[in-house]
Amino acid sequence: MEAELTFSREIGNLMYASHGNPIKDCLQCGICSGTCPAVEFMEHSPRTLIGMIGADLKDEVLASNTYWSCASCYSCTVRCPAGIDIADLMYALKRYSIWKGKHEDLIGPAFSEGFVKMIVRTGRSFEPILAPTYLPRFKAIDLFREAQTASTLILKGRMPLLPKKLKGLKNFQRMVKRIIPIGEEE
Amino acid sequence: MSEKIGVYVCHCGTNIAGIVNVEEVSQWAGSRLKDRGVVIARDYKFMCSSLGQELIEKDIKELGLTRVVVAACSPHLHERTFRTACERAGLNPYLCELVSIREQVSWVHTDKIAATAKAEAVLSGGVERVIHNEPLEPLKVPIHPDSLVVGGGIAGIQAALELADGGNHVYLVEREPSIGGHMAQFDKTFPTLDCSACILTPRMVQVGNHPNITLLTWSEVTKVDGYVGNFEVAIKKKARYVNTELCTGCGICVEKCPKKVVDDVFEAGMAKRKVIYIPFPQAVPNFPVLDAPNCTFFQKGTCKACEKFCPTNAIDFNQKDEDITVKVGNIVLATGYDLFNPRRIPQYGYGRLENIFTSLEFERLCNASGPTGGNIVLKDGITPPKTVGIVHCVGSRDQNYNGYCSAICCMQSIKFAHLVHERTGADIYNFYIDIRTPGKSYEEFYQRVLDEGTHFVRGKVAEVTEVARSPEEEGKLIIQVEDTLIGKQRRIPVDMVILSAGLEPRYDAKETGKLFGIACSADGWYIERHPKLDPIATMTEGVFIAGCVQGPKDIPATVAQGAAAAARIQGKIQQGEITLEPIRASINEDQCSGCRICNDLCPFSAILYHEDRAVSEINAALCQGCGTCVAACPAGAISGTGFSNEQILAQIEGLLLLNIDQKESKKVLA
Amino acid sequence: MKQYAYYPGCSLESLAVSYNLANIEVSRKLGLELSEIEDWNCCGATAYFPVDEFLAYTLVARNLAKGEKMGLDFVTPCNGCYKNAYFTNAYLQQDPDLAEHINSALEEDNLHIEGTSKVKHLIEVFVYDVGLEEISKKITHPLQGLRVAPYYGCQLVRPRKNGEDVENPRYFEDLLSTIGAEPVEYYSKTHCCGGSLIVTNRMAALDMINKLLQDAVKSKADVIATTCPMCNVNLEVYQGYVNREFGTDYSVPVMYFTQIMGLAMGIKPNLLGIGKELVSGATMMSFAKVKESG
Amino acid sequence: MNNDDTFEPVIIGFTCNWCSYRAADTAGTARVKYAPNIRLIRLMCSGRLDPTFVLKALANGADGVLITGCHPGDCHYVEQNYKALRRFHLLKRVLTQMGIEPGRLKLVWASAAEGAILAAEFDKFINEVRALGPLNLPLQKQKTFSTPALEEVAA
Repeated sequence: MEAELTFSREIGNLMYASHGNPIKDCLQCGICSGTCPAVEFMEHSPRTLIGMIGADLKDEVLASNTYWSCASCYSCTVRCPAGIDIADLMYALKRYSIWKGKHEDLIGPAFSEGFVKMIVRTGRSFEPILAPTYLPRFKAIDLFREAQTASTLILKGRMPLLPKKLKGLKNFQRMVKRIIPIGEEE
Repeated sequence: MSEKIGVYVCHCGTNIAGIVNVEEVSQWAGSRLKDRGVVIARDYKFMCSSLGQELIEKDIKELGLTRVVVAACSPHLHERTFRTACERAGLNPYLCELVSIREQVSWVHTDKIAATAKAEAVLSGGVERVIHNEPLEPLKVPIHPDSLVVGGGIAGIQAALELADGGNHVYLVEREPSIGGHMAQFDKTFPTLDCSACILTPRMVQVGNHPNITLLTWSEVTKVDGYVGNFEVAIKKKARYVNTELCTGCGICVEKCPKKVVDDVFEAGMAKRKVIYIPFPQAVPNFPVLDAPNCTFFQKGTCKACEKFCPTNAIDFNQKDEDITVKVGNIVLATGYDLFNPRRIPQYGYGRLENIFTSLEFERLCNASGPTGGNIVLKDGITPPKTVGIVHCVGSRDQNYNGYCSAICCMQSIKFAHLVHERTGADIYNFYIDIRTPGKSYEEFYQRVLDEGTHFVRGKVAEVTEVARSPEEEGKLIIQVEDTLIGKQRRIPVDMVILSAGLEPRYDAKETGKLFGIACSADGWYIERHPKLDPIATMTEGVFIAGCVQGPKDIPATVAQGAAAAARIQGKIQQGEITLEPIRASINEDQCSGCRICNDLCPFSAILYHEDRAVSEINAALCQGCGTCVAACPAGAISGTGFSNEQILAQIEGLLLLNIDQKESKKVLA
Repeated sequence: MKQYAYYPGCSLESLAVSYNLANIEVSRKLGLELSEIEDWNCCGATAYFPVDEFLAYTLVARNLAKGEKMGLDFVTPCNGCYKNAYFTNAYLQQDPDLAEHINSALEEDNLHIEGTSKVKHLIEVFVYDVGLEEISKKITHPLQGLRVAPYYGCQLVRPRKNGEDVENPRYFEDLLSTIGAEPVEYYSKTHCCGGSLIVTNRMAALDMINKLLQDAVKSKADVIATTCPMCNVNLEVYQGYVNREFGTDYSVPVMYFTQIMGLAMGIKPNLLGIGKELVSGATMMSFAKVKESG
Repeated sequence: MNNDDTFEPVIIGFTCNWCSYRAADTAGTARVKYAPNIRLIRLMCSGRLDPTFVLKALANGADGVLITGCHPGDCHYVEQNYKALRRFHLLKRVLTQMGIEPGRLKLVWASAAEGAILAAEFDKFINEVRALGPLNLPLQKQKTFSTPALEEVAA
């Protein structure tokens, strides 16, 4: 007897290390929200979001900015009385939303994708390459400040102008492709 | 000579007959198992009915059956019924086997053919097994009329009084200097709010004066030998350094003692006591005890103030611990609980920030006989709080600490809210996950406190901090929490925080359990014989548990268990002797090689080793019949009555239908 | 000379070059050799998991595998890298299926991982492997009177590894007292600095930084000591942003714990990369100087 | 993956009188259904399990043996189920040496309350053994009527 695929199951399947996370054990006690340093910037508190997942409100959950506002500081995870790794849950939701292409509006997804693409290209992270993935979404004034900061950092010798590449880059990229088919544009 | 076996297959109305073709089964047994000794096989609507039982009795008398197998429900239900029936007909009850074709066949299977086949196999297993059954006599052991109660809290007090009033002698052992337990520390009791001490102390005094009670305070059980009806218990009476024969309890020694130390037992660390002290005014017995490790005389060899001023020369610095042994028939374990230590939750600030109290500390704080004379004030000793936060579920319902619910914290916290309201008129916030008030007039009490205007905020407190983020938070304790009912993050500044810490098994519960041969659950509470039908007995005959040792519970439930345990023991004492199921292991000395492998295997130390003859022997009354030693004995010298190798091996053959023609068995197996 | 497989992480080649210098200098003084893993790759920080869980493990595993090959404990000075490495290593150890899956990818790079090597943060190496005892012997210029706010950050202490105190750890304080400095008690020492949000949710991040600086200042700290390049950059580079945003006037120097240790060991500031910061460390350097002249 | 579809394994289950046997009862009372391939033997405790019982069962035609007992820490005889655990691991090795798939032996903890769980474990194990196919031991070929049990009665 195959139970139908609820949203919480879908998400559960996206959490390998935390064995699907015991989301259903949530007591709705709210210690996660009370602990969260970013909660004021979330449309729904972590507790509410877990409740919504349980209620199978898939679209509302995915539309929420909550999981993209998670700083993955794991404060909630260590305090959850039900042993739910909430930070990991937020990661799972991020994955899900990237796959479903939700949230063109936010910087988060673009940043993550850009980041990974960069890694696949060079094997190292390197701000100057990374910047274009998110800067376009900045307001003009912010852009200006970014540039300012960058130049001072360069002067301080804290921002090299050339990216480092891996020596074994080819192997590295083949390795990555074994896991996911991104970085084909190489 | 071969056995004459009677087989009886029960329809249990349609419960069995609905799925299993009972007629076929009985016919099959009659024909296929004939050469295994089955002389008669019947099926009947209700074997357990008096008519059904008479059927068996008649056959035993007329056909001279030597063995009986009944295929019906679970042996846990009717084994005794049919065994008594056999007994009435003059057949040793242990020559009757009951095999379950209801719980384990008709109720769990749907395919009639397969179910019938399995029923036949199960029956054949029973037949093979019963052939090897031996006539057994139930063991009878005399019951010593005296009893031991361990723990002088309200559970132990209740048990002791019930037994003593019943005219039996009781030894009540308490490791603290006075009886009374946690209840003596409380101020009011929920939901009736009667003063804890006022209802407890009369009982304590009764215990003190009762002719049938030997009160052994400042004492601990060190060794338990023997078995139900005949325990031999070694008790260490710790040196009091006060000769209780001479002491009048006048208290001058306490007065004169120049040294004070923090009292972290009775006053929960909220006040100091002298080094020679009487734990609290109403203590029973009312003799002081000298705390040697802290005593100046024991440290420096001078002082002796207490001795100098004692009018009756009762102080005795040379007193030594004394070991005594008592014989008892039954034991009640009522050793209570420990309070969860909130230091384990650093984010709640306990021990780091001022004015954060545990539930027990608060009980002392608002207790008229407590450090502040019952004034609810901040640590400075004068200022009453304007706002108080009460945090529920501290250390309970939390996988990081204790997963279980401590049962009493909700009511306790609501009680605190009322007391604070009554005495200070402060603003009160209760922070809860769920409110649990399952008791007589508990919910009404909750309503009353709601009515008093206490705020109930649904949310598990994230942290308690002194770091202000706004002017109105300055100098306060800030409780950070999500108000889950309105979905808002709140920072609530308060003057005082009370942490309703959960209940935990005693730190040494495991060792104590070992001492008495009883086991702890994963949570650490003692395991009862049956969670619903026998919550006060344990798997060790003659050892009972009462109160919080069995799990968190409130005072009424605790008292009820104390009384229940006493009643159970009373009954046993009345019988004078008790009969034990003769399922026991025994060692054939000729086969025993004296390897002693079995010795350490036995959790009830029922196996003793005779150095002289280099053989081991099993004490039938101590043995609980688990059979581990039987399975382990390399020489096969140990046999278990009721579960012998022969019986089990034969049953295996029966179940696999080795006992009948192969072609046939194939058909049945398929 | 005890050896470690050293994984600096990307930032130590750019934003946190000084951290790298300090780490190597101080380790040498303590008789440790940090032999850098050759041709390591980025561990993905917090940006891989949102894309693919297994990819994240694989990229971390590549570095771990190289470390395993060297037969040395894996040590990193970055909280993010540390958390990724520690748990990936643990998962691979516990879960043969995962290990198999990951190894099938590692084959492409002729690597294989068992998950057998130990993963440590540099500060743990100092406090537990070397020991405060040993460190104190190397202190030539104790930083008397220097009030340091130890900042653990998130991923150094969380998630919980094995029952350690994640709410109120003490070892950083102990280390600071050992080098003669004065660790200050302040509320937010393990609170999040919002590092992973600074790009994606700037306001949230700045708010967290603000709270943190607020507490540090309130506790009269001369300097904040960090154990992570991300935290450091966040607290230092973005201090100006916070001031602009909240009208505050913070100018708290933020230093790497190894830089501060280095000063106490009498290592020349420039060797420790001091001088590259945007918020001048002058106030705290005064303490170090006093010592050097006296 | 079962090569012979008509094959129905026969499984002997050893149960503890205090937990798993009662769990089986619970399953009955709750009318939880499971395959009829398993036949239970009641012991007082999983600690009573003599390794020869398992070997005997397999030698006499059982295709699999299930050992059940109280959860660790819950043993009604304090700690005897740990001994069962030890013997289980030992038996696994013995079976492997004898060339019998160790998968034919399984250990399951079940408290008296876990009827449904135990039933599910029954089905799971039955399917596992079904997948392994019939156990054909040389000893099994010459099954005879004369077992110790018989001789005694004859005598």
